[in-house]
Amino acid sequence: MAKVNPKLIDELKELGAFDISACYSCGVCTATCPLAQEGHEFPRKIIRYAILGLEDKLISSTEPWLCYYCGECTQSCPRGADPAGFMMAVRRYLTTHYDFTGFSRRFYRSKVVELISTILLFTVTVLSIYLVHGPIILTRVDLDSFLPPHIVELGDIVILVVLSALLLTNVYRMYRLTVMARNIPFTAYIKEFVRTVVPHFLTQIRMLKCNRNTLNWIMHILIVYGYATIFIFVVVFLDLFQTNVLYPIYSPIRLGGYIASAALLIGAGYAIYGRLRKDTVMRQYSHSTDWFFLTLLYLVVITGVLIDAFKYMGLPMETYIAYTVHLGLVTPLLVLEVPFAKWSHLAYRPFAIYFTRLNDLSKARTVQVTA
Amino acid sequence: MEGGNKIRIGVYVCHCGGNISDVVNVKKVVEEVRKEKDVVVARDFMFMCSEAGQKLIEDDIRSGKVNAVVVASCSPRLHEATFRAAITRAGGNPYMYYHVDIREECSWVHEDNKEEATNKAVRQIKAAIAYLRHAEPLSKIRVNCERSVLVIGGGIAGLRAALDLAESGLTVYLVERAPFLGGNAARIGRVKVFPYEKTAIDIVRELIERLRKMGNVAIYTNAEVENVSGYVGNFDVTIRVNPRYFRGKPNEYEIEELKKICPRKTRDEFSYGVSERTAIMLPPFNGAYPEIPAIDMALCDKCGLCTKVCNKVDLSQESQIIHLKVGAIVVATGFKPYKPEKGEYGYGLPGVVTLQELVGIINRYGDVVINGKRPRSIAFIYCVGSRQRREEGRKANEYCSRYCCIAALDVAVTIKEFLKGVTIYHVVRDVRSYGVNELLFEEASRQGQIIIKYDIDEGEPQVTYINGKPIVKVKDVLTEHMELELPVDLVVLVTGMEPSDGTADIAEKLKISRGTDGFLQEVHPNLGP
Amino acid sequence: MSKREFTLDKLKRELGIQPPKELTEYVREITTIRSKIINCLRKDGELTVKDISLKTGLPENIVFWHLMTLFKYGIVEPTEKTDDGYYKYRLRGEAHG
Amino acid sequence: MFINDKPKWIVLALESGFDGVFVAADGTDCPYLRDCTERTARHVKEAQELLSGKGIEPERVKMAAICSVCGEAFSRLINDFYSRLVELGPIRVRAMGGDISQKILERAELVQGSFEYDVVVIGGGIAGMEASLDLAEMGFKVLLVEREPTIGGKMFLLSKVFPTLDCASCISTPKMAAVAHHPNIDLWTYSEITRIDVKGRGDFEITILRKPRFVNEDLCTGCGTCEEVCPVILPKEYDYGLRGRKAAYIPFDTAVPKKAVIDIDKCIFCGQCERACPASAIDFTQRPRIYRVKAHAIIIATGYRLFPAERKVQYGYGKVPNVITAMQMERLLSPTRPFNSVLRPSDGKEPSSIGYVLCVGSRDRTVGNPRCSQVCCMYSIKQAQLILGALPLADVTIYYMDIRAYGKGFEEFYQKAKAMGVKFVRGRVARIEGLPNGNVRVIYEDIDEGKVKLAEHDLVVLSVGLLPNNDDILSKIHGAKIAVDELGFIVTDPSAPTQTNVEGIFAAGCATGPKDIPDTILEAASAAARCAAYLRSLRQEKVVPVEVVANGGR
Repeated sequence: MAKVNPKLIDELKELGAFDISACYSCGVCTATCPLAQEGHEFPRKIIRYAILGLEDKLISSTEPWLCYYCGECTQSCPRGADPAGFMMAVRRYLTTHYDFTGFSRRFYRSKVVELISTILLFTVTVLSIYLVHGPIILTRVDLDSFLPPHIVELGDIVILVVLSALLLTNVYRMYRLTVMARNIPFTAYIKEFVRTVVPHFLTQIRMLKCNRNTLNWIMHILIVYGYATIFIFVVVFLDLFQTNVLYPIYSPIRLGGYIASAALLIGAGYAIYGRLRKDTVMRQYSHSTDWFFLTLLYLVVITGVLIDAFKYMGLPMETYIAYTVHLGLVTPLLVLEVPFAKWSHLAYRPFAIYFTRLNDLSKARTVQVTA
Repeated sequence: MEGGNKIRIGVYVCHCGGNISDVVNVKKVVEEVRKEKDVVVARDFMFMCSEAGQKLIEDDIRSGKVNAVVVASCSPRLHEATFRAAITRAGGNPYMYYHVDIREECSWVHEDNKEEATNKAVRQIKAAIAYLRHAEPLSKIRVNCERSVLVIGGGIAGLRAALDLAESGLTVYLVERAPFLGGNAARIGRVKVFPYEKTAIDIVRELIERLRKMGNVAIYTNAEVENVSGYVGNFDVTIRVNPRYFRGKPNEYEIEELKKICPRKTRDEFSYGVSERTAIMLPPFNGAYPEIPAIDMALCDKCGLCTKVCNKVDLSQESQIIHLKVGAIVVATGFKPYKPEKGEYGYGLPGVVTLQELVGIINRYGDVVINGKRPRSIAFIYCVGSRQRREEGRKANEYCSRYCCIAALDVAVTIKEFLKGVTIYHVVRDVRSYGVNELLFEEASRQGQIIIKYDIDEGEPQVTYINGKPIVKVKDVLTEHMELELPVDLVVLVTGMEPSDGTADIAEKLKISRGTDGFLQEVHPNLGP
Repeated sequence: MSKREFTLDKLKRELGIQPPKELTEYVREITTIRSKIINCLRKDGELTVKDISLKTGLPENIVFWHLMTLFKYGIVEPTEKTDDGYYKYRLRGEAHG
Repeated sequence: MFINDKPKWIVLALESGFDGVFVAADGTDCPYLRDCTERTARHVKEAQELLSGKGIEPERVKMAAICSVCGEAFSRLINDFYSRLVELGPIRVRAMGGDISQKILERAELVQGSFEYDVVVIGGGIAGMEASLDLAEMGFKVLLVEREPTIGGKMFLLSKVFPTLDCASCISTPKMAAVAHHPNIDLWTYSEITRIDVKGRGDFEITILRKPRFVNEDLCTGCGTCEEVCPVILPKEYDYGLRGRKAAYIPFDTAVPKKAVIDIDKCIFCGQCERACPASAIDFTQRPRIYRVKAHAIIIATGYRLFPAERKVQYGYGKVPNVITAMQMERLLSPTRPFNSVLRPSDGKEPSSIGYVLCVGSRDRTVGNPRCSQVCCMYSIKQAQLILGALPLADVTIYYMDIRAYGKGFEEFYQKAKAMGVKFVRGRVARIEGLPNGNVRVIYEDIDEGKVKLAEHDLVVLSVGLLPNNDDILSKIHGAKIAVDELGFIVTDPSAPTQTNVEGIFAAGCATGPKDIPDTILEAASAAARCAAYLRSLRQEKVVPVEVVANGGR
């Protein structure tokens, strides 16, 4: 006997599922969805959970993460209930539920909180740089002495550890909430991890199953790889990346940086453009957190490019300022978005596929045992 | 064509587009009857009743080939008149005609035995031929017809019919059993009638007002049809008008006193039993007709208290018998809502009401208050007393009552407008918001009202109680047949329609046939609905 | 009758109109299809839609549409049904294209 | 701006292919002419009148005063105008279409004389016929105008009617005959209303174009010889294209009047019909005739038009040959069926598995019709029963959301279909695909099981919804505007459901919303009664006062 919570739907509406009440459960969305598969039908089933207020059912579903927001369901919905927007809202809802700190909930509920936090983090970072920075040499561009790499490296590592801890805790909570499998051997866990999380993280291949997502997929891949490249440069090769040496254009570090930046600019630019134009179904509504994420990302890339440009133009002061602003923006991008907001999907999506697989295996085993 | 002429019979057999010819061998029938004496023409045709088919007959009559006609087709209820008209047009005598029913009587009932069906058709046609051989042409007589109509029932249908008839110049007698006009529609009161902006009571009031302005309408309330005799065009009707026990309209002061004085109390049928009334029945709404109160003698114990506060009360009045002559009768006896049995979906327990009772509550209090509190959640259970399945020992209404889905949605949308926070569940089988009413359904959805569908094969929804609060248990088809528990403050049973008490009575007096559902039977659902 | 002036000629003269070219071409085309089907039936007797389609190279739906039109005008009639649900058709009496 | 030919220029523009004309006039401060705006307005008005005479919507011409700083207003106006034009679609010369008919239309002559009727009934379907007959019986003079060459509307094309399963023709054809013979009814088929002027209370002037059939109705015997010899084969409208008809044709075996008509646009002028006609009835010199008719009341009974199923692209209608509409199935099942049995159109196979897709073009915001069409559930259930009768071995599956069997005897009819073995599957079909073997695959979510399923059928029937068919006629009314709802159905008064907002104009049948045959007949009878009452009130007939027996004293 399932108990119902009629208030659940209101919470989802706050997160962007404005029209979902209009649903009359015809099933066209599910039958249209290129990603719905046997045993994991969505969106209609998820919509029913939400409308009836079956909170537990909703939180234990991995299906919302299997949706890549191609918008076909919304386009074919005879009642105009916007199931795609609803699934997006459910992902926001789930993000707030996986997060144990409660920050996520606050960010999603209030633009003000998000804005203040961002400004706060920005200010703290800029202030810290102000406090720790080395000699400002104005005769030439000398980043190493302005902000020695080992200090940045330290910051990098602190943030990395904290973030990973937070994100992994959230992923673990997601595991607790969604995976019912208790009867599969540990080796299977490892094997499936390698089979699902790794390739999906690397290729995002499921996105291509959507009929009209090819361009989105390209843009998405550009962002992923652009970001990953820079991330590796910054965290692993910071010594080489943040340096006073003027690399020739063909140097892998410089060229790689350029390509990655270009990829990010194009990818994020496409996303912003789409959201402004609102031309496709999937871009009709953007939650404030989407905007924060994209704006921050874009600003980070631009300031990064500026540092480089100023460095090669030999403008020391401009370079230092750009660098400070850049770091000031990077901090909120990493600290807020990765564990608590939009960017957390980089972990949730591949893990959702993994967890779904685990559940399936477990179910198959149960059937085997009983049969 | 005159009697002196020898009889020349034409036989026309209809295929009825397969309805007949799929079973009866029409060609064979034609061959058989052609051999009969006096038969000069025997033909078959896909649709005798069509223009082309009728033309066949007309041509044969015009050319003088035929002076008596047998048509073998469907039931004479459908097309006897059609062919008589065709014969008249061609200059024949419409009564030198015999209509043989070989569809209902042969092809439809003997589908399994084609040969016998064919033989039966042949025999029937031969009999008709024999009849015509001895028939004499009749001629029409003209009978004067009363230009007046009796309308039975003062609900919305009766009011509208009376108004239309009156406006087309006929004299109208409107008879209503209850002391006041308006019927069920008036009781719906202030709920808006989708898709219009008007409320039900507005519509009733408007009709009553217009009707009262007509000079050629006589309205009898508190009256019953006693007896009907006569024939088409000339009915003699006896009406018993029961006394109101009032000699005119009391003034406001007297009305206030009358409200208080009577000691006898009963449930008020106007609010579907939600509130009480006394034996003195006052006009139930503004603009009601007549404006004069009436005393319910079934309840009154003649204590005489009322005569002391109002000198217009006259307990000695007696019923009047009125004889009318009318040309036609319109039966608009309406419906009564299905009354659930005690315990049916928890009916009779606190927090379980019918849709009509809920409407009564809304009209009485302008709000929904159950046990002194506004409900935070309401469940509507549909198809109560409709679409029932036939079971041993239980009366079942198998029909769909057509209006309940829409009425319930309409009420729910109205409630949601003034009770913003309320959660509303609709426990339904199919949402039958046909036509433009689909927009009402959509409106309800968009307001966040929740549709739950149950499958009757998995059992009906159950109403149980925990801590004195009703809980609806239902398996939701839309959510993997999951069993849901809905804790609610109010359960509303969306009850269907049944023929009103007057319907059976009138049907008896007028000798009108009724369908298996108890409602009146029309001539033909499609031809004369 | 031969001297009778046809109203059609009068209309053509008065308005100076000619049927559109596409229309006359269309008519030529359907006449060819029709005669192909009729010839096929005349040669081989009873045939299903598929048989005619194979013999004439016309698509099955076109063959079927024309067969049904020929059926309406009493030129073709169906005979027995094959096991897999297809009817056979033949010319009715003396057919003329 | 003061050239008198100006209105004609506008008309010329529209006739030569433009879909709309936007006249951007000056504001009131024209430096050249003070009354410039008024003059322009007059020209525009004249142009609009000319257009409506030619059957082109006058809304295609719009005028607005725009000055140099009105950029924003201008773009808003032009956008509104554009979207209105999109709604109207490209210009169809409604009268007949095509070049030749245009030339013939120009030969139209105004018939002199006065024509006066009590009522003009527009539309010769079951509603129009019923209303006409009722009024004629009451002694009123009725003119029934029908656009098609035969009356009967859609009902006489149907197979059988629910819930009694008796044949539709048995009800409609006798009525058609009765209409044709009634002394109080004048029947004008193949006639189009080009303009209605509301002049005053009970005073309407209606301009009617009677198109030439090119067949002398008095001589034609309906023998069909012309049709036999005609070499032009076209898709037959009355069979919804399932088979062909000729350019010279008799619309239907049971047509009223049963006279031939020549589709002049598709005629190749071979003259064979004229030579072959045994009654010498063919007459190419017929001209269109224009009548001005006076009437005291109008009943609009223009019925419905089917939702164009090809607009629901996912369902492949028009591309997948074995996806047909329910109206086509209705023809296949009717006694006057176009095929010798129920066969599928791609290769003439007798289908053994048939799927019904409900709510095509209704309850669907993606095609702009959020409403339910009321009749589709029932006609689909009826067809399913008939199919099981005609093809006892066939499987019939109905894909539905809610079965709306709401009328008298309908629920019982639905239960009967279930008992007969018709499968009912809850779930709206999302997509339909054609397979190489001619079969059709439907993709849907089976709501009962919560699973996405693919099912294969020999034939799939789309139960299409109903849309109003009156935008054309309503655009021709001048001097008053009839209120319609957002779909275009006529809005009536809740306490008088056949009365439009314009006094003296009544509506009946599907013109006010989709409805089944019993409801249509009821509404037609009611419209006739209301119309009769109105006509009598015009004549100010004396009513007989009646003595009200005091009911409890007053």
